[in-house]
Amino acid sequence: MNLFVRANRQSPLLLAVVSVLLGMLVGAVLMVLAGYDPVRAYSALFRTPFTQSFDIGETIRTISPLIMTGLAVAIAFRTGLFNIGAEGQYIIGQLVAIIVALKLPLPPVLHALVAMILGGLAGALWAFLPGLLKATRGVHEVISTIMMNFLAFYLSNFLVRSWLSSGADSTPMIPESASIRWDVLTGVFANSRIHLGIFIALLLALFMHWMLWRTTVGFEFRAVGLNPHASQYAGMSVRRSIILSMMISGSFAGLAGATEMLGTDEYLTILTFFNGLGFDGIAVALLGGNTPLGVILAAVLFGILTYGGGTMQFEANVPFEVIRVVFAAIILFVAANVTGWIVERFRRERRVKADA
Amino acid sequence: GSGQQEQGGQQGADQEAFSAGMVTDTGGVNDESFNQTAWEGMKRLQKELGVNVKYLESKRDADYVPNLSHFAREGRDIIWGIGFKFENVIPQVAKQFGDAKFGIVDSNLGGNIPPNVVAVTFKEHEGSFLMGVIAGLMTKTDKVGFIGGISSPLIKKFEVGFRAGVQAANPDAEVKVAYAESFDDVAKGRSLAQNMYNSGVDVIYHAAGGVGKGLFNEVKTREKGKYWAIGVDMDQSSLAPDHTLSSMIKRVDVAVFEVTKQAKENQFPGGKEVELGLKDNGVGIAETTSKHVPEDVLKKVEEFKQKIIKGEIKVPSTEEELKSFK
Amino acid sequence: MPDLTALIHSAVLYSTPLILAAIGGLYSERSGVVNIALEGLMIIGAFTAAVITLLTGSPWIGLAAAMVAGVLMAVPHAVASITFKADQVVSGVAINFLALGLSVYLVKYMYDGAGKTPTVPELFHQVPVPLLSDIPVIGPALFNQFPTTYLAFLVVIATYVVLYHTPFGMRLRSVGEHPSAAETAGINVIRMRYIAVMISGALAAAGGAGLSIAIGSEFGQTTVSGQGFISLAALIFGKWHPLGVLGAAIFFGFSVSLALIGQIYGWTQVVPSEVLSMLPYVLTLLALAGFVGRSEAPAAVGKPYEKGGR
Amino acid sequence: MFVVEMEGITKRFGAFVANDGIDLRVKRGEIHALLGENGAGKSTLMNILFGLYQPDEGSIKINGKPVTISDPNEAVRLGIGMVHQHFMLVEPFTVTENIILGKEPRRLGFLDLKRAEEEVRRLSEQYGLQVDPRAKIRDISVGMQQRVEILKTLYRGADILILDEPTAVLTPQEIDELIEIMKRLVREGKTIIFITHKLKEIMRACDTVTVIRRGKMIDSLPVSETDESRLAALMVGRDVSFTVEKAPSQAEKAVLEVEGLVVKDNRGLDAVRGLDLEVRAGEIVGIAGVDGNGQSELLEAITGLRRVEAGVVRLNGKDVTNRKTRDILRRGVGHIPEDRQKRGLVLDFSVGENMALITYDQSPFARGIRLRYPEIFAHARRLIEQFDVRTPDERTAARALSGGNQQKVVIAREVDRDPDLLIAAQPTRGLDVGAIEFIHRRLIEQRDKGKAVLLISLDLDEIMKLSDRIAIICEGKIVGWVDPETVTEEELGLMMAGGKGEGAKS
Ligand SMILES: Nc1ncnc2c1ncn2[C@@H]1O[C@H](COP(=O)(O)OP(=O)(O)OP(=O)(O)O)[C@@H](O)[C@H]1O
Ligand SMILES: Nc1ncnc2c1ncn2[C@@H]1O[C@H](COP(=O)(O)OP(=O)(O)OP(=O)(O)O)[C@@H](O)[C@H]1O
Ligand SMILES: [Mg+2]
Ligand SMILES: [Mg+2]
Repeated sequence: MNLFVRANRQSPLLLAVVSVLLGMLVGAVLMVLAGYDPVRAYSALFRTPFTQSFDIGETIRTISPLIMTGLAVAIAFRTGLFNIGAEGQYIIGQLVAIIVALKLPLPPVLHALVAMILGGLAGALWAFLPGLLKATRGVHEVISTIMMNFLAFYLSNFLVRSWLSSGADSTPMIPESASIRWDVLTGVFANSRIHLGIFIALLLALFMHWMLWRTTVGFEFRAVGLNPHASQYAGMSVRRSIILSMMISGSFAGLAGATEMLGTDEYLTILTFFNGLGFDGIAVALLGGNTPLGVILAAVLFGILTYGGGTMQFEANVPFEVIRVVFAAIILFVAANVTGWIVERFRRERRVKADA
Repeated sequence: GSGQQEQGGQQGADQEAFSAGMVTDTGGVNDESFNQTAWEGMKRLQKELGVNVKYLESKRDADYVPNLSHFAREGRDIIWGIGFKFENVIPQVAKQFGDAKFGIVDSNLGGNIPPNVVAVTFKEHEGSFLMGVIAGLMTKTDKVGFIGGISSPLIKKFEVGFRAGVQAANPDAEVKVAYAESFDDVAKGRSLAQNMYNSGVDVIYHAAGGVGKGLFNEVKTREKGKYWAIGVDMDQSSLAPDHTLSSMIKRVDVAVFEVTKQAKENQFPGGKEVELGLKDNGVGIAETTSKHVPEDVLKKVEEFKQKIIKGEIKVPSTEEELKSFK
Repeated sequence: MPDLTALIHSAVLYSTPLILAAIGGLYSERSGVVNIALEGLMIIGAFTAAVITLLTGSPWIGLAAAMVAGVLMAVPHAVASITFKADQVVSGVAINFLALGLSVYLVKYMYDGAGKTPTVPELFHQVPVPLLSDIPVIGPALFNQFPTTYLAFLVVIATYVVLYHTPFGMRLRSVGEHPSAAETAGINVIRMRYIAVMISGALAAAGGAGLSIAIGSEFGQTTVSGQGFISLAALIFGKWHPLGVLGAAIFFGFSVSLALIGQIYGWTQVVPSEVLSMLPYVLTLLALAGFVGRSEAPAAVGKPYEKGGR
Repeated sequence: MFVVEMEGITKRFGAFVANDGIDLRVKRGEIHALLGENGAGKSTLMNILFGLYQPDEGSIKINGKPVTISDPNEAVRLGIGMVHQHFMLVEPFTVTENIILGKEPRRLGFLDLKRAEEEVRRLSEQYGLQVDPRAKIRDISVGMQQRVEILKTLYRGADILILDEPTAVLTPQEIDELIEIMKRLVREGKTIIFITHKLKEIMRACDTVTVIRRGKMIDSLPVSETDESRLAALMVGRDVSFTVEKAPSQAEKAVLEVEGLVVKDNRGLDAVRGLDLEVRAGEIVGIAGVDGNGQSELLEAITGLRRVEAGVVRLNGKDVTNRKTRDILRRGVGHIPEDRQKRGLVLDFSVGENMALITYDQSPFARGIRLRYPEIFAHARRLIEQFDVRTPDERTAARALSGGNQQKVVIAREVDRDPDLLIAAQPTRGLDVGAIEFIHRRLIEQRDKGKAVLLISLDLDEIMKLSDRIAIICEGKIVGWVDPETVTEEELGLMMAGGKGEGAKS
């Protein structure tokens, strides 16, 4: 883990820019080989998310849950935990949000707020068990969170079918009172489904920054993540940190699910498979070097690629999947620290020599 | 080259030709199921009526709205959302783009259909009933099976109709029902099929998307003339030509074709639910059925079909209705 | 009650791809390289097997090609995480993206925009092993299976032998436990890790091939759908030991089968099928919490090796 | 005549010159000592000889022939074997497996473990090493592990053996045995390069000594022509005092009382078996013992890091058995853990953060849950000054500091909390003379302030120099108390070994 923290520390901007360019080059080569026109493809890709206010709105909407799941994964990483379970926590977040929205009549604003908070708490709860198992039984969080993903999936389908839907394959729409769309925003962005989730995502990023670097809890998380032995010797409770960090991570993913439910989808269907936001969150977190700002930037990049990729497919006939290849290549280039060897040369000259 | 190049008309086609757009659900256009069938209908529109057609695939559920909006802003005359998953987004988008016409397949929007939307549904239970009749009459062991994908009210319609058909044709036969809780996991489909056959079942009907592939892969390896599969949505006999009794066909292509044609002729049935059953040729039996199903059985099936069309038999579509059936 | 032969048969059928992929992961992780990329390697295997079988009409060629493709797909993971010392988790996640993107991209390119390949007509079939398949109960369960299943059994046995009874295996383990010790004993740590990661590519891809040309008959973006992650879980559950991994994968396959087959015997009258489907995951969690507990990873796993590092 | 000739060897790490034009000549059949302070460049030089590093300048001749040693394989081919300072043993492997690794006997392509075991047994007998070929490394003592390392080189047919600080972890008896083994090896025609900074051992065992200071070769001379104080002066570059001055202890009331303590180790076996111990205010109690006799478990039990199965731990009269670590530390226990990099520091944290690693959530470093970095760094600046920590600033990562300065960070943190009981485990392991003197002075200072100090060290010199009383630990019990003024190293060693010969232990 230290490695990419370190990798991102040394000249992160240069590395990011070079990696993005190289990644796009890989994509272009792939397109040329298959006989597509990369110039047209990329211009479609990068033009759409920015030109029309509707598309800007939708791009932002695409970005906001990515920020949240990205932060979720990042915060766990900081404590040395690999939360593959953001996917399941996301599902539980949206499930509980819709339950509150449909089954708990509350006045506007309060309704949305309660649905969101309970969705976040549900995500935290879903992450609590893997945290507890890790802390008390040493069960590897990778296995337990994978299992929890599937449990969330089936639970959601069961409840939608048996309790939340009215004979159809999806729940009714949530009432207006639980929606987190905001007329002003919707208006500005030409009826796109942009919603307050983006602000929540940014708030969470701020919160994460504050918590990690400005509070004693964050101090513990980071210490435990970097060296659990020393943390224990210093009297910190490694178990508590593991459980707490998993729960905060889960609550972020749960909030992602809740805000998507209350803002974007506004209803829940029977799931046919994972929608992948949790897994995408892993990539976003890693590309963002597990820092809040890095996660935001990575989510923006990923969101633009994802949303613009749709138009690219439409206008240049290039299969959308090339976007995944581009993104994978970017991650690989960043992880392998392509610019590192240049930087390394300069660094060697400046190596700290304290004594002497 | 990709599928889209042939359709010409790269840019928005609001001028001369009548234009139609189709948004797939996450299954994609070549799902060997309703998206693909719908696209067949679109292609026929292009060929026979010169309609400018185009499709957009959705990567995840959140893509439906942007994809539909995309076509609407392009000024396409009618825009289809294929699959029940569109049931909540179609009304939203339809409201936003009041001038465009929309169609949705597989959902009646809970009865609240906006004036610029047509909702097409199918009486899958009716088609499944006939599959049940075939299965009930063809089984030698008096045991038949049903494999469902993810439990949902829609898939339940298939199951219930099938069970009713079996019951009507062969009251002694037992129906074993299992759900894979997946539409993708072939291994589960294969396990289920294997175990059903091993437990004495000799005919299995599925409504399980990709999981159904497991059924065909399994039946193919078994003794010919003894073990049978029944396909769904489109004629699936090519998957196991010697082992497929029949397929319950959902004529999404017919629906898309007919409704679009109506729209072109300014007879768009906006605000209405178009429910297509046996009577409307919206669901039916695959033509290849005669290959393995003997004449007398086919005659029986035809009899039931006529009774359903005439309304003499009302095929149940839920567990409750099944209880009171006959 | 479902009969035991059927249950075991189905469990083995279901777990075959998991076994192959997890054993693949075992090679990589025993050498000290984390392999989150199993999912992607399975995807590339499933893809290549389907396409090549469609082209050549031979599932054997399809399987071989899949394994070659798996090796090739593992190379970027090896280069990034071994040579460039990238974080192994990051690199693995990237491979998963790469494999899914590349394979579906190619499918769409090759098959006219289709999201999946056409149905493969020439599949592997279940073939009984003479004599062995006549053993009561377990004979038909274990020895009337796909060639990929026999491959999986062989791979488990071979891996056990290789790991504990050959110089190569001992070196591999030493590299994952204490790379500097291995280096001073004259073992080329970097090369061992490359080899191990490439073996893991071949085996995981073979597992993926099982999904597209044995059990299933096509490749689409949902063909693998998470089985690589389950394999990873089986690897950890099985404590990085070939027999443990075999047990873990079969345990998982067994509980999946129980949940499926139970339905045929009317269990859904009592339990909704979604809840029944939770069984394998709940059982795994219980097993981990109850009996298995802490698993000790190879000591050097996840750490990039620096020659002469301190 | 010379088996090894290294000439003008220079090795740089970045801008840092670890070896600066070093010459080394080793005669056949001698035991050649390589002497130098920590970080002088001894290991680096030997790693070059063993092919792990390539020199930036200089040349090597083996048996008079110029060679290029590109990797350890090449070194082995030239008959060079190395026992590393940090053992290169694979813990879950058996003795045999470790020895044959990389050069395995085969039958039909498979490992021939039977033949390997026989070979190991034969070699072991030939050189009187007495190891059990089937034991797992993690189950045998450090001394035994070292013999495995030696066997590894012999198995590969080494004629030139490099032993890098082999005695640092051994009891006096084990050291004697090792020296015996070395002499036997030389008799059998081997040549040995022996790295150490223990002058006594050089005087006892070696024929020639080469002294290295700060990467440069200072001198090379026959042992018979020198003495300990001259060597010390050569090594450090100034005269060194060998004694620590301290006033007699003014021990008062008991600060730490341990009664009937039983603790299990990681494998669930009893590591501490009914141990009694008392440390009083104003004294330093040293615990002497062979590594792995329950020392670590004892400390962990006292500090709440490991469950106490039976018995009591009292601090200032209050029962703290099985309390949380934090609680115990807050009640006035300071702990300098034995492995600073693993247990004492978060290497990627800044020096400042490390200095607040225990007190970060207390005033003035935190208000509520809010951290106050300015206070943390101000505090760190004060300690850096006070403890003479050589670091660019308080924001530098602890990782970038030298070992000695890393240890100073830990000590500053613990001493600054002014604990009633200060536990120091291996406080000077791997440090150079200057740093050692500094740390010793600090420990005595604490004692003189009326604090209790519990010292655990494998370095008997250190124990004897600092302690007011010495407790000997063996197999999880205190088997005796001795007075450092009167006891001899030999007596101590015997008690540490529990009367049993080392060979019997496995
Ligand atoms: N791989 C490396 N990278 C950077 N610096 C190194 C490396 N290896 C050694 N050094 C530095 O070179 C110097 C010499 O180290 P070396 O290990 O040779 O010392 P030594 O004489 O063996 O000391 P000790 O008695 O502690 O073993 C030290 O200052 C050390 O920090
Ligand atoms: N990873 C590193 N990054 C930067 N500098 C390093 C690193 N490792 C060692 N150094 C530098 O190399 C020098 C030698 O380190 P080393 O730990 O070997 O010191 P030393 O000579 O043994 O001193 P001490 O007696 O204090 O242990 C130090 O000045 C240290 O700052
Ligand atoms: Mg050294
Ligand atoms: Mg040092």
